[in-house]
Amino acid sequence: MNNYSNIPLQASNNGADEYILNMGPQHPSTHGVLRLVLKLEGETVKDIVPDLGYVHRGLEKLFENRAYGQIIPYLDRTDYLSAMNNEWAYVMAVEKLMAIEVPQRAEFMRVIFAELNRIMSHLLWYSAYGMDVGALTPLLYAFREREEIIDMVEAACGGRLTHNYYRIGGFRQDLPKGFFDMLKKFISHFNDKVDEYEALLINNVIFMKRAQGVGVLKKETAINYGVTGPNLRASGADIDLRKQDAYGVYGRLDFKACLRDNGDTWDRCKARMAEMRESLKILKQCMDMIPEGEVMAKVPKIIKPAAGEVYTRVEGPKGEVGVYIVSDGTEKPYRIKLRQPSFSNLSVIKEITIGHKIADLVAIMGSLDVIIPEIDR
Amino acid sequence: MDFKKLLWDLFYDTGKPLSQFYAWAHNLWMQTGLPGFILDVFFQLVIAVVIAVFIALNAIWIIYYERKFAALLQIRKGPNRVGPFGLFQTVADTVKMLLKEDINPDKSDILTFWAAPFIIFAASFGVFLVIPFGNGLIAGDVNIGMLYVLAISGLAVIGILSAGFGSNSKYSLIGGLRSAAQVISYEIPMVLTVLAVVMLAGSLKMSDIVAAQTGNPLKWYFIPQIVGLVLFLIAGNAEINRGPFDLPEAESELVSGFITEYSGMKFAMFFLAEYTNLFLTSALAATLFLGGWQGPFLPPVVWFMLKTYFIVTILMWARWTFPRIRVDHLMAFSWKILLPIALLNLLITAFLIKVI
Amino acid sequence: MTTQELLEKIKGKIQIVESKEDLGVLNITVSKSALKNSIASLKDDFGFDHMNFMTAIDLPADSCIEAVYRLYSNTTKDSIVIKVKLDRKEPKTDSVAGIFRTANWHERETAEMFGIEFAGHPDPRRFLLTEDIINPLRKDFTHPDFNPMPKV
Amino acid sequence: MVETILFYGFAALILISALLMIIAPNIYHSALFLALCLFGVAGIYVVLNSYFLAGIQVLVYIGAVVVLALFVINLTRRILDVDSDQHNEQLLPAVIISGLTAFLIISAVLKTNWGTMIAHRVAQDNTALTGRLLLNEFVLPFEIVSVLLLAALIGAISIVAGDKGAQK
Repeated sequence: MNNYSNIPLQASNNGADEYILNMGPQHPSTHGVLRLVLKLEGETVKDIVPDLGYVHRGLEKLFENRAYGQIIPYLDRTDYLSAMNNEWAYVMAVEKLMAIEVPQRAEFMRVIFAELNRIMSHLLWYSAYGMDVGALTPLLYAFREREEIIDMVEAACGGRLTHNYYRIGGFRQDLPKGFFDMLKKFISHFNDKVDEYEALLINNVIFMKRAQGVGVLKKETAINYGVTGPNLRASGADIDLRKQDAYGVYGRLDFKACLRDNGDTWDRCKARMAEMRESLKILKQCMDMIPEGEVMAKVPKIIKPAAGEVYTRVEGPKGEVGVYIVSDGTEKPYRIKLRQPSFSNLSVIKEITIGHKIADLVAIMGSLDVIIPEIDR
Repeated sequence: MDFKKLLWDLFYDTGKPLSQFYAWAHNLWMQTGLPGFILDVFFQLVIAVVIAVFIALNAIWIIYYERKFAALLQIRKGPNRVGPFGLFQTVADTVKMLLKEDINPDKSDILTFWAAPFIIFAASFGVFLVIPFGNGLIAGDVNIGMLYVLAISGLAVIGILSAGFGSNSKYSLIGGLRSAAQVISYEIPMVLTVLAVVMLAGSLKMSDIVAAQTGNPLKWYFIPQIVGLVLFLIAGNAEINRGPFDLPEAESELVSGFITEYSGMKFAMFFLAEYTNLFLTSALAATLFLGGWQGPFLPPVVWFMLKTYFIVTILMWARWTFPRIRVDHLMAFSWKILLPIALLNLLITAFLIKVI
Repeated sequence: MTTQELLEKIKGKIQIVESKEDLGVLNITVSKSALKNSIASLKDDFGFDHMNFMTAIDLPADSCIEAVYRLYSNTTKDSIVIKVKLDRKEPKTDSVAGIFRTANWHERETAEMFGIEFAGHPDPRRFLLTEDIINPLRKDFTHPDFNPMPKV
Repeated sequence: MVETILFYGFAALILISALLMIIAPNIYHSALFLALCLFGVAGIYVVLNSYFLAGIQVLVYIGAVVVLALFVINLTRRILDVDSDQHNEQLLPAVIISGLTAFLIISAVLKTNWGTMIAHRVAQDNTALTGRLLLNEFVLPFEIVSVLLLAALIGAISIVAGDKGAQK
């Protein structure tokens, strides 16, 4: 059945070579339940309309009926690949609203887990991206290292995917014994593994031919569309919230934003690869600098921020993860808006895929690294 | 009769005892006064059954081998539950396939939808006629051997296009068209490389090509035709639609290409054909470039299998390492790179044959 | 730049109905008619090139819906919040999707969640929800299938 | 004996599939039956010991011509319209042309003196013979035909390329 009633796409009837292709919601390469309706001429994409909302859970409405402390686990389920970054954005907002000072040790721990999450997310992106472009082996290679990180996180908080570890004012519990040994072991060999990933997929001639010059995202377009994160930096914009806002203790750490020039698919891949290496550097520094001490600030039992509104954001693996809280002085938030990177990152897809082939569409989609629960929330 | 000699002949000079047996049976048959062709038809049926059984067993083994090999490359274990070392995994999968519901999609074109898997399978089945498994172990040594291979294996395109058409699905259609374009494009460099070998051997007949390479490994054609071997492997890999040339069934783009709508036994037929084609391409490469069944000490059949599986392994290695090539690059690669090299290779070969 | 300085700077170009400072960020309220121009001016004249998000807040007590736009300047690292009060019965405002293209999707989501009509929106279709859920983020939203948890 | 059976078998295959090709309502089915028909012709060649011709028949006519036809059908038909109408309005010209063609063929058949044209039994391995004939005795026509085909090829490419240039 041609049930495209709500999709403003029409194949022209005079030529027989234009047709509508429904890609998704169940499709191997749409990363979740995203539906793309494509207008194709041969294999060339003429128009593209994303159809969203298949996993919408009404999180923002749910938040209005939860106490502040109860909201953290829900945030793990938006971008489930970098749960801690979402938690951080949220707890930072509440802390800012209540003017809570977080202990130094907790600040460093937050950086450590945020960076571990970043590597985790990029590793999963790498493996999924390998599948997108038809290479099946990268998946297993990346999962080998991802498993190590997950083991570390599991040792710290007990959760492997949805962590629920950050608390308003610090952390649920201190790091376990032996955590830094695991971290040290991971740091010692991970750089070589990134080389291996690059050799296996990113620097492969077939892949380079497919990726270079494809899906070019200009800097101005990217900013106008609100694209953030590695996607934006691959276009040459020197915008990294860890530098711009210097939240947490990022101001004291030495790292650089990983910029690329062209903004094509290949640059987005390279940017992520470089970012993993930078994250490793940050982890190394944190390991040396982390002080002993408390991990939880003095926080009242019932969290009741004063009336007001606040917006905080962190640099997640995919871009700007923001939480906007409007408080009315009660123990439940009046309104919470989640600003998540995939939402804006996906909106640019129409701009950069038209005129490319279906194979490129898949490659571009993958390189944007969108995750659907973030968009649907 | 000397039993030991018979055994030796069976292993090393298979053609002789087989032809003796045939002559004996023929004589016996003639005494009954019935027309001779009935016996021939009977023998041909026996050969067909033997080949069919071989295809099935080989496919079961080759799938298991591929899964284990992929597991080796991917640092994992692969199938290890059903039977010792997971050896019966493919058997279990096949049984599952047989028992699964065979779905005809709504508005599918029944004739083409049903014909497609059979055409594809028949094409790969037919090629077995001229594969020289050993000394004299060849079902029909027709004098147009290589031409026959190319002609019959080209029929698979009709099956693929029919699968794309009959499924009444856009993914299938795109997959079918992609596949047909790909197979036609890569057939040309493939024919040209094969032609160079045929020129060297001076015959299209498979047994002649094998015989021309002699038992001495230095005389095998992979030395004068190393370019040809590489071209043949690339073009052959593209012809059988396996990674990195698996665009017709590109999972991430077209779900499963022309196989998308198939299920149950028809799906299994596609798989069977795919792995049979993999074996055939490797067998042809072994025959054309690696001296076929020839080799010291071991029986010819063993040599043939070793060489074939060596090529199979190379193709699998490529599949599990490389990302998928893009469709327009694929075409450009065939027409702009492979074809000129193949032509040049052919020219140089012809020149050398005339000069030397 | 402090919020005061920022306020002084933009005052000339933008008609501000009301302004306040909230945790170090300047909050300005503009009138409905001036919204589009204000945002265009902030983008072109003051370098606010990044729109973080756009959403709305339902305020039944004041019987209005506040549309909230948050802009950020990548060069000066300033943030600014622009608010516009809309009538709750018939919320309608201009779309800024022509200025910030990221607003396209944000506005579609907001329109669906709060029932705001964005005049001049390039693609005013429903976005995330099915047809039967109307204005879910309004405070008085109820759904026939919704059964509240029993009080323990 | 065997040859006779095979001959009649293949002849029946050719005729039946040709008939089916004409009356099939679906153009794709027609093309498939055409392939079957051409396959039957290849079978006849095999019966006549012309293996090379049979191979070429399969390779060129089925492997290339029919595949091209199928390709074109796949590309040009409306994607989801399964049956395309094969009846057209040009009944009269069609009848005239096919009538003329039939007249030509039938008159050719009638005029040929079949009795004196018993085929010579060609050598078993006539592949090499064919090759030698083509490149010695008939080298000139062979080359002319290949030049003609090359010209057609270049012409086709230039038509397609020119079309693309005009679009841009």
